[in-house]
Amino acid sequence: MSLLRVEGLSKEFGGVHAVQQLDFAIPAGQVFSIIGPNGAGKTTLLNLLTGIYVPSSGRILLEARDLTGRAPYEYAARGIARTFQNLQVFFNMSALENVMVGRYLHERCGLPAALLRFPSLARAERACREEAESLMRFVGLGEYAQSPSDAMPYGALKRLEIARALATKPRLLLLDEPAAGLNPTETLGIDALISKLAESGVTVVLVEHNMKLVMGVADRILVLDYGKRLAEGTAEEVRRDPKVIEAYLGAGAH
Amino acid sequence: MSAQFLQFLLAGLTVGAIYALVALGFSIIYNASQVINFAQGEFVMIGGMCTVWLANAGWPLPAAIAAAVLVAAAVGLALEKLAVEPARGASVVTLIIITIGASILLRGLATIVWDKNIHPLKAFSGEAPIQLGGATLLPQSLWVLGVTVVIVLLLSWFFGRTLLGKALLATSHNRLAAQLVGINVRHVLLASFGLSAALGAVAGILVAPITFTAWDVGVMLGLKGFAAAILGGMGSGPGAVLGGLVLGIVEAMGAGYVSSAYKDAIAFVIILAVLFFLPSGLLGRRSSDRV
Amino acid sequence: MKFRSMLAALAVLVLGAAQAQEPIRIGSFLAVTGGAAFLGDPEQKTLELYVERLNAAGGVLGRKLQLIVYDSAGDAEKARTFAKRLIEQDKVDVIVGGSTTGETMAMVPLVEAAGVPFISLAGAVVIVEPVKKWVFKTPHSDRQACERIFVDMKARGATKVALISGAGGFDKSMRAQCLQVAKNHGIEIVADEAYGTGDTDMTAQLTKIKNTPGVQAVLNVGFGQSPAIVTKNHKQLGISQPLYQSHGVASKAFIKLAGDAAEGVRLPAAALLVAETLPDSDPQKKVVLGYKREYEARFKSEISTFGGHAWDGLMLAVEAIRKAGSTDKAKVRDALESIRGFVGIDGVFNMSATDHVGLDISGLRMLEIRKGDWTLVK
Amino acid sequence: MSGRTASLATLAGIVLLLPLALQNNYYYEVAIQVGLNAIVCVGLNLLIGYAGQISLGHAGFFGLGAYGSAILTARYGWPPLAALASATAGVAVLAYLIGRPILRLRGHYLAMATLGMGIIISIVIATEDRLTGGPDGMPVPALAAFGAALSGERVWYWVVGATLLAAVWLALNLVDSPHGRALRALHGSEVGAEVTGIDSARHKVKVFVISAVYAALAGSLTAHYAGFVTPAKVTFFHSIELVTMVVFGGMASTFGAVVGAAVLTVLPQALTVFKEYEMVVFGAVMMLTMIFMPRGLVPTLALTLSGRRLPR
Repeated sequence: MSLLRVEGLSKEFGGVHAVQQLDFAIPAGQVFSIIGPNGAGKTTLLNLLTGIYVPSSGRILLEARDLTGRAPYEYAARGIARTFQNLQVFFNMSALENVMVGRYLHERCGLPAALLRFPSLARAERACREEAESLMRFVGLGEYAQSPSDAMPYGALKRLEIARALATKPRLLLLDEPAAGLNPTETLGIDALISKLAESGVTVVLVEHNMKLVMGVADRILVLDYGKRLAEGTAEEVRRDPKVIEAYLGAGAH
Repeated sequence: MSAQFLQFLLAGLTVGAIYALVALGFSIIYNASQVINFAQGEFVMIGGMCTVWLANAGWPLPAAIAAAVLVAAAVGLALEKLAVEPARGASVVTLIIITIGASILLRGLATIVWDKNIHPLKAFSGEAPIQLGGATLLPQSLWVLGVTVVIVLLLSWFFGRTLLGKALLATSHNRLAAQLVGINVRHVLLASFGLSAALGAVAGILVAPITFTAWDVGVMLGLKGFAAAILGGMGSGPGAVLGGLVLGIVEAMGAGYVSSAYKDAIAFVIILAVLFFLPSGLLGRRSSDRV
Repeated sequence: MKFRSMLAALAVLVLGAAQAQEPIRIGSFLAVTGGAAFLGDPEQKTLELYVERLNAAGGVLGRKLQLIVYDSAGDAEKARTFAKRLIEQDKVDVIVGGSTTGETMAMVPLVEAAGVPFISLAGAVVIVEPVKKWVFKTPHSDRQACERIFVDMKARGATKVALISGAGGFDKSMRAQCLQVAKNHGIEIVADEAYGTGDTDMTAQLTKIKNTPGVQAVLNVGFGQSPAIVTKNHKQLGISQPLYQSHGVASKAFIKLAGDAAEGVRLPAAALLVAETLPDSDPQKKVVLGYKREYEARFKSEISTFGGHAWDGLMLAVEAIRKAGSTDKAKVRDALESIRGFVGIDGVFNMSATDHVGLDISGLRMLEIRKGDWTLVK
Repeated sequence: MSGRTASLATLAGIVLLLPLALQNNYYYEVAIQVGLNAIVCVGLNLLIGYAGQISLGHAGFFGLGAYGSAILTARYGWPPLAALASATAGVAVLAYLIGRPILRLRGHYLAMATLGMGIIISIVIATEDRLTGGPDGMPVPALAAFGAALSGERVWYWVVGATLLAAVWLALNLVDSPHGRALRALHGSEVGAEVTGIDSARHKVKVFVISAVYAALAGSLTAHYAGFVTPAKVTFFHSIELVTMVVFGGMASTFGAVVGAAVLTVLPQALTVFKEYEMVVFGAVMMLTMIFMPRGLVPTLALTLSGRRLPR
């Protein structure tokens, strides 16, 4: 059964159709990739799938539960987490605190408990810190645990966002161009991390520009062009699709 | 249209035009630097006080006016050079506090250089009221309205046709891109402060014959100008003018038809109401997060 | 035994000498900056000028005067802190100050608790009604000003009055007093408009008044630049009913600001403004003329009645200290309360246990502005 | 956490030892004012410094607390503690109702809206003189607790000192909890916070209400302590003064808020020696501090002491 289903999804901005009539389903436990040339509507689609944009029409269903029109935090509460192409790190906090924020949904704590610092909260905070540390080690940032986030290199910040997203214990993790701006060695590292994520059972949606990365790890690929679906299938199917070759690979194969 | 309504409208337009000039000053600096310059009202004060001072010293009025505008512009340039530029990179709130400090400093200087008295300035063309459909209007109000129209036209020419104006606009849209195409952003910033200060001074001079001038007139006019700029949409030139006029008219109508004690409160309630429905003001750029 | 008495004598001598050298401390807090600076500024100048002159003339009780002034900027909270500073830190003997009613009222509990004689320079009647043991004041109360105005209106046959007032403490207090005493004088308030501090145009309010049927006179209560704007707007709109202002505008600056529009405006004010034209028989003539000349010679700026309030405050304090023969606070207070027939700027003071202003309405002269100058209404 | 305990202990030590340096009631008066301002600033810092939401209207909440207490006790004869509690609770409700629509605005628009809110409150207070005494203010009965009236600077010093310590303790706890992290997160990136499951609107309103309660409480205490309230402390000047204290001391530093309140409360008292140059010096001090220490006193000093370079 599919984890996420999208029906007739459209988004327009003042007459510009950024996303048009998309229908697709993301099976649980897979790496699902969305690719397309610049301006194809990839990021818009991601913003729709996380509630940042409200669709002009269509529906978004997570396991048959309709999330259309809900706020981003409600998407997160249902188990959808994401990273950003334009980093949205909390630069006013340390790296570890960034990841601890990700635990927000799972640390139920009332305002009185927070203000008076009940002993139960102190215990929960210790657990939260430990879990955040272990997540940082998982994404390969063990050395940065105590760093202020604004002193970290770009590649590390990308991993930091992944760790923060993982801290929400997502069922669906959306990665927006995790390799953009990284050098080949760093890209390989991210590649490995995504595989590791997939093995851990999280369903991953990978939005990418970097074809090599996608072809290597994706189970299924959705190709967008001008906001519309161009093709969908396995890596092999997509690679052979003449429309894809013409619109995307043909134009900028590398 | 009753004579009473017309009278309220004329009063509102005159005051509104002054608010508009102050609001334009806010917007120009904001566009170039993202700074809300809370010392904007002090330029208004400097314009008025300096003109009065020079006129009392025997200068002919036009010369006194020109000199006062230049003095205010020089203070504006100094403010940018000495206070805003060294603090570049600081947070917006920090910059706001710096300009608040500057406004206190300038007011303090005004009490020392000049005095704490309230001063009149002779109206430019007499005090004989002009009858207009049952309402009356002072010639000075015509000066206020006329000069405001001329300044708005000049500004639209400046931003639309001149290189410096276009550079200012470009910087406001995207500072980095402006820098990349070879615009000297530092000069643009400097120019914006000078221009805003001059505009504020003109407002202060125009209004002085109607409302007098003193070391602390900038406080309320600065506040109203800021309110007008926000109402119209911060950074929008037409918005600043519209915001100023709307604010002036709302105040006059509120005082005339509702309650004169609550007229300022009425104006702020309306501003709040507008912001609830149009969170970027009447003509402000609609912002959307790019993520 | 002998040694002991010698020691005692020596102690008296030393202490006495120390006492002689110890200056009399006069504390003050004034609105030297802020919206009421035109009050605080002449008040401060007056206090400084006359403390200097009193010291040049040998001081009081053989002791020098020391003046300590703080700028409260008209802020009651600051005034309270400075009052505490004067009482606790500077240990002043008497306080003369408080440009505005708000400042004054905020510190009344302090002086009452500490027992320091305090002469306020503010106008509202609440300062001295009910009588507070340690609190006195020099200006006429706003209620008296209202009464003086209404008497004059009545004499001119105007009984239907439109009121317009500002948002400041002075304005609102006097407005309330005028509304209260109007009936006693057969005056009916038919319009009651208001404007804000720093407002630049009052034509809207005045248009409403103009269109109110039956108005026979307009009274504006306020100070600062607003009354001048009201006066100009009154003329601009061609309102034919006479305009009255309060004693809050009793300085030449008002005439200068309002210009031609001030012609015909009436207001109640102290004799100071018409010092030269007072008949020689007037008991106040010598005092007010002396103050006017000294002030204007020193500061090259025109006197206002506000500085006059400070002159009265300082001189009443000095008079009380002389009468008491010491700076003992209780004695000075009692002396203040017993002052009779003291000729000051604001009038002739006759203090009593029930009246801590001691002025009657006759000290307020009704003036009319003619040809850019004050003239006494006969 | 040790950092929190240490700074709280330091502050407690200062509050305990300060009376040794206070020679007379005037010094106590200034100390009490520092404490009262600091309480407002600690709350305001939660809103501005941590959650990144500006407010130029908090003097309004301060004023409503002060006048709420004043009117309920003086006009309706309520017991002062009940008045204090009701005024504070009333402000909380009001802040909640205003907060929802107002906090949808951002940046300068939020600044304007809060400024307008504060001005509307101050106009109402100054105009409704039958209830509030108008611009000249009104007297307020002394605070009585357990049958004894609190009076005298020395008693009030301990009342305000204890309240300040409690206020700081609560604020430090909040900041170092999931709620505090949520606030700082939405300051860092609102979108980032939302997709992490944080309802930013709810959190903004929550911290707005908390900061309003801090201001109202300080307002109530000020009214009862001074025995008199005037609208001077409700004006937008005071709102701006409060924000200046927070920024001056250092945003997102609870200790900084206290230091900012202390410096800017004491400074005008110290500057009286400059006489007519007082305003000029005050303005210059403000400008120079913010130019050379844009992060505020405490964070800059902390960084310098820990030997780290200032990131710019």
